[in-house]
Amino acid sequence: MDVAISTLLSPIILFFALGMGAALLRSQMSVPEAFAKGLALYLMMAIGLKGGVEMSKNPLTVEVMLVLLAGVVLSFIVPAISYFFLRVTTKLDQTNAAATAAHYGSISIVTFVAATEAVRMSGLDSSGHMVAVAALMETPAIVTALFLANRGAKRETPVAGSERGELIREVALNASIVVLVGALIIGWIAGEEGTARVEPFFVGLFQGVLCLFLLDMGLSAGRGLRQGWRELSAATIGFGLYMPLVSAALAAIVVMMLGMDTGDGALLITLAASASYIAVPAAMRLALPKAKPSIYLTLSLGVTFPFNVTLGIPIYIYLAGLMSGAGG
Amino acid sequence: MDVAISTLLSPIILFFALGMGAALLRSQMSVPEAFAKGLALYLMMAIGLKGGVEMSKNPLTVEVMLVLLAGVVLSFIVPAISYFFLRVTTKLDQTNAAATAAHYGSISIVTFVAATEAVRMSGLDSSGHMVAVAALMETPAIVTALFLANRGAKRETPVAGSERGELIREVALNASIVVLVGALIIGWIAGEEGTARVEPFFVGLFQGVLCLFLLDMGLSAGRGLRQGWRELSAATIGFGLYMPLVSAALAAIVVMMLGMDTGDGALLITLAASASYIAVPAAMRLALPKAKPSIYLTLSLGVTFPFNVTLGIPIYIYLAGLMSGAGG
Amino acid sequence: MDVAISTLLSPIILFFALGMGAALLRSQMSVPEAFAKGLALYLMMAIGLKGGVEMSKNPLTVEVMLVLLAGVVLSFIVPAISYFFLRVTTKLDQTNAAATAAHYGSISIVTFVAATEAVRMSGLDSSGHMVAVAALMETPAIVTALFLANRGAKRETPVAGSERGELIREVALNASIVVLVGALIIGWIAGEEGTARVEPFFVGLFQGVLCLFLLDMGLSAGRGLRQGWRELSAATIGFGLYMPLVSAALAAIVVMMLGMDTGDGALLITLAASASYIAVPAAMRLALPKAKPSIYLTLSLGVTFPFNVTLGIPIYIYLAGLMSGAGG
Amino acid sequence: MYQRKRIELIIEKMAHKRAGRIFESCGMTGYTVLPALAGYGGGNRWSRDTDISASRDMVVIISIGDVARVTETMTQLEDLLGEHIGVVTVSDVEVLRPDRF
Amino acid sequence: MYQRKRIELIIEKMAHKRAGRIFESCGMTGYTVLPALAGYGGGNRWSRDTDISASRDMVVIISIGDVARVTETMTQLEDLLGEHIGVVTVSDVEVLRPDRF
Amino acid sequence: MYQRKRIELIIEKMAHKRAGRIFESCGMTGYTVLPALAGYGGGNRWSRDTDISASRDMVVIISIGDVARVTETMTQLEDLLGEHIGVVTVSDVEVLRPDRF
Ligand SMILES: Nc1ncnc2c1ncn2[C@@H]1O[C@H](COP(=O)(O)O)[C@@H](O)[C@H]1O
Ligand SMILES: Nc1ncnc2c1ncn2[C@@H]1O[C@H](COP(=O)(O)O)[C@@H](O)[C@H]1O
Ligand SMILES: Nc1ncnc2c1ncn2[C@@H]1O[C@H](COP(=O)(O)O)[C@@H](O)[C@H]1O
Ligand code: NA
Ligand code: NA
Ligand code: NA
Repeated sequence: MDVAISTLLSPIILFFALGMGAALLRSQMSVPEAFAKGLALYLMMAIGLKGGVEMSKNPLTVEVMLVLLAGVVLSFIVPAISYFFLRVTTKLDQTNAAATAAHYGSISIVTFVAATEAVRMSGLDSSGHMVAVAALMETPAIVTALFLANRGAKRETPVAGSERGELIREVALNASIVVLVGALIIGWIAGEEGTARVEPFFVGLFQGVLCLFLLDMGLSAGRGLRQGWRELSAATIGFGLYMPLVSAALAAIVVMMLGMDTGDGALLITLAASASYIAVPAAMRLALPKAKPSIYLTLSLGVTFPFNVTLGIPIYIYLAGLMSGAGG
Repeated sequence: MDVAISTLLSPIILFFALGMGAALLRSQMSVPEAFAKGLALYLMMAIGLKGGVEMSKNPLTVEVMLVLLAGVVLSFIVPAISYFFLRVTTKLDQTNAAATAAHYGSISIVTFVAATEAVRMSGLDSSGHMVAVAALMETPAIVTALFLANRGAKRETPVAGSERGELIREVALNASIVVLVGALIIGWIAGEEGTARVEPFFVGLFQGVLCLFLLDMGLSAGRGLRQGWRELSAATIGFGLYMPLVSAALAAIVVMMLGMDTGDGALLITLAASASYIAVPAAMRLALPKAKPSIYLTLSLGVTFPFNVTLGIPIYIYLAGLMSGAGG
Repeated sequence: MDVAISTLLSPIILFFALGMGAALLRSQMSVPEAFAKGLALYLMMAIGLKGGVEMSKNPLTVEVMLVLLAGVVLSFIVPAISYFFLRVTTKLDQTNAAATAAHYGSISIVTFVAATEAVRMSGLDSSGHMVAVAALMETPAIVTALFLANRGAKRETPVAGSERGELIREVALNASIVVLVGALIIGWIAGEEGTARVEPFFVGLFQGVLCLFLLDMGLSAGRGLRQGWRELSAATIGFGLYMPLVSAALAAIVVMMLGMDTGDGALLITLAASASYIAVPAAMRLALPKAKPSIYLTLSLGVTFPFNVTLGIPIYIYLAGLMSGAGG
Repeated sequence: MYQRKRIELIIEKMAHKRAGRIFESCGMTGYTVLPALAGYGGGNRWSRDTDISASRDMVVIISIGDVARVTETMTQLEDLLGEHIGVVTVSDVEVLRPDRF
Repeated sequence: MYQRKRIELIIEKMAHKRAGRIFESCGMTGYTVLPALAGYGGGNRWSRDTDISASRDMVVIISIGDVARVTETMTQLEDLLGEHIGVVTVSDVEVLRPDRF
Repeated sequence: MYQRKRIELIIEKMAHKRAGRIFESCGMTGYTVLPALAGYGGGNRWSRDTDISASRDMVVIISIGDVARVTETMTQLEDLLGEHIGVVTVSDVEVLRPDRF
């Protein structure tokens, strides 16, 4: 519980709260899009490099491969479960339910980072390859969601102006995957020594940049909530709160089955429980333009993200502790 | 005097001079708005955090409260004096005089930061709560100025499209107040230990980012001067040079009355003497759209700001030394 | 050769390769223009300051003056040679050949920085005044190129809307010259002690920011190549590969004649061999708007830049070693 | 194709929410706000990247609607522009889906 | 001066390449894409700087062409806009150099 | 409402000051410059965020004025556009306050 409290009072979470508060009080302040996008690039480069450097220290084992595979499988399955819950408990139509489901199957890299911090603050360790797991879990959910959205009625001809493969390119080569995986490989190749000279930038500043970025996320989340909550029924909001726990439970089983240790387990659970708010919304504009951002974004960024970074992560660490105890 | 010279030759001031020189020579270079706005956010977060951490070390005393109150009172009064001088000595009409007066009652956070540096370089100390004073002094001036601008003739119906409370929201919750006060509180809560991990970003980089920001301020000030000086009479330019001294004198009395020590006193005097160039211009576009930015901005950014960061601050430190000697 | 390999595997080059790869695979990722422009400003300030601080440690000698002069002369001459090769070996018309020639006479500051790193990694030293050489070499090439472009037919009246001196102002006071020279002078004035407080920003972060910037350069280079290569004949692409070597040979003679030491020599050779991709393209839009960016930019950024930072620099260091051995 | 009207309003960025509220209250079905980079008016030039206060930034608001609503909107914009600087124009356009406006 | 048509298409930023391909395949000689800052439609407001996902960003595409090509382009845009949100208008303009369009 | 003309000039960003000087010298009372994000012309695409040189950036300049001044401006723009790339169109618009233009 101590960890929970010190997490909640860390500057990172406090700046998120500041942004959210400012937005709810209708402050007009904003972080320019170009600047925020630059910071997001920085964060992904830093995470990737760090993971790669750590991976360069250990050989790639079968256990690691299994964790990567498990992440992919989770990302394929979670949207199906999400879609089921959404269709049964809310009034969302097929398209909106599928689009929302894609968000919950994919991951939030900032939630992942926050969990990494919390894991560290709990005195636990985590491994570099979890970054690779995060990158791999971004995309599969979109495949499942598109399948769900397009069951039954479908256009037979592609929409005017669309190009074969544009969606795959957009999704599989989006900025966050390219930068995460690219930086991971660079960190792996360059190793600790090779990256020493970029450490002051990528390691030293990381926490501070994260504060600035979370201020912006708080503003976005708060504004989304303030403008979008009217479109969300109680059942939909409820989904944003219990779905992370459902995914977490599923991931917890995986953690136990694979005998992962607590730190990595907590990260895998967090990834499963987190919902995308950058890569998937962008992909949905191309793949399911009729789905409403005011539903899926408000839910993912306004409801699930705040839940995860405050209450969720401590729960997931606790859960991972139980599971790794049980499994090992 | 040594301090004055080493202040003048510090990279911060030299980069300001570089920007101003480049603009006056009509170089086309510029700092992209989105980037400059991001840097401004960073600077305010850094100042707020630092102030908050320092405040967390000492209890809030009655003396501190009195300084906060004095700042507010100064911000209310200075615009009235400014307005009087403008109306008597220049040909500015009611609206332009009021809008300009608002700038001089409010504060410039960069001038404040430059003064903090100069105070430190003089071997003096300053307190964290001076950041709170700065935040509190931003707004009251606007109230006085609007009162002055709207005396006599006034629209009875609000302008089409305006919303009750929009101006208050804009002014009281503008980015600089939200971030300064928010970061101050975060620094206070998190304390030295809690902010240790963000220190490399918020403390280590501060001076350097300030250089980059002042390069941009120099460019803005120089361009403003080059384009706007024709609109300014000698009397108006004169106002931009003597008004800081008038405010400083007023603040100096407060410093003596409250028995403030030299460092804090110099900062309070600097705040009174400084003029806003971001928050108040924005508010004026909403509240007094007929007032001309080419007058108030040129004066505040092109005349008073350069005066303050070069000659003004050494004078204010000297003055504070006299006053705290006199008072204590 | 070891140096060559460790240069190729440094994070800086790997991030360039990542960007180039992503662009060639048609990833949609991008670095926002405002952010990239901000980083470029940072890099130039950092380079200038570093050079200035180093220059402040040594007196300005005649040898230094001669190197400055040699740089200017090289920048005047290289475009003429480039133009000759382009007209003889490719089908480019007068305007496009002249515009392209201007790029090869001018310099690439990022190539310069990469060379500085490689020089350092080879255990060699380089001097601060080489930054001044870089700044001085930016412009003269444009003069030669305009002369070449305007031989024969010429408008007698200036184009509508143009202003006397606008081109000179644009070229001689472009951002990179103003900031490089300005920061150099500031570093010189402030010295090691005066710049100590901005060191964490300008020195500590330099390598990391460079990684981010080179990721963007890779994206630009890759996209340029993918879109522009159809406009380039084999002969034109060939020019982009052999011209750097021709310029390098010319500069090598200078290095020998002036008896420069290996480190500085390698930098002068690199400057001569490098081609501009920011300052000159901008100037060409004003001076020779009919010339095609898809030719000169693709060549300079897509062909010559990658060649230089991978194979070129090790060659130039080796060449400088030969020459300084021969000369001294 | 169907006849509609297009309003183009050039106004201070700080005032664009006021304008937006007018469009919304007059029943216009939508509008789009474009940032301006620089401009000239009343003998003065401004530029976004060279004014750190950003207080001179302007935006252009485009809104498509039917004649009745556009007329109503123009009346209220006239009042707004009495206070604020800026320029408004109306022009004829053809649209594809008339029910959207 | 010569009569031409001006298409103005307001569309999601994510879909602008699709629109661009339509303009290109219908023989329009060029188009220019402007970023939007904020907007309102279907009862919802969006703003570039307050939505970290950037998924609601819109752009405005302007393209000048002759009647025949514009008509052809509009047909295909109708199909695109059946899927995507957005608004398209056509208006009359005069140009200087008729051979460019 | 009063009849005026609207000039829309799409031109290289680097050349926009030249265009601005023409508008000013021909007596146009104002103009507004909008940044473009991307575009296509002469078989080539460009995009602001993927060209580090920024040398292909374009802007759109909008200016409202009366017929006489617009005609005068167009003559000079023709000369400018002989050198520079870009496109200019003129269209009819209605304005509220005729004395402003
Ligand atoms: N005739 C015009 N055409 C286009 N934009 C204009 C015009 N007049 C003014 N503007 C814009 O409105 C701003 C303020 O103009 P003014 O109210 O004349 O100071 C200018 O900076 C321009 O951006
Ligand atoms: N017909 C057009 N409609 C709109 N914009 C155009 C048109 N033609 C050219 N442009 C713009 O002008 C730029 C240069 O075009 P060009 O001179 O054809 O190379 C393009 O990249 C577009 O941004
Ligand atoms: N009538 C309109 N005029 C101008 N822009 C519009 C209009 N309707 C919609 N838009 C733009 O298109 C976006 C999506 O609108 P909608 O499809 O109604 O949700 C809005 O946010 C606006 O940016
Ligand atoms: Na998930
Ligand atoms: Na003041
Ligand atoms: Na060169």
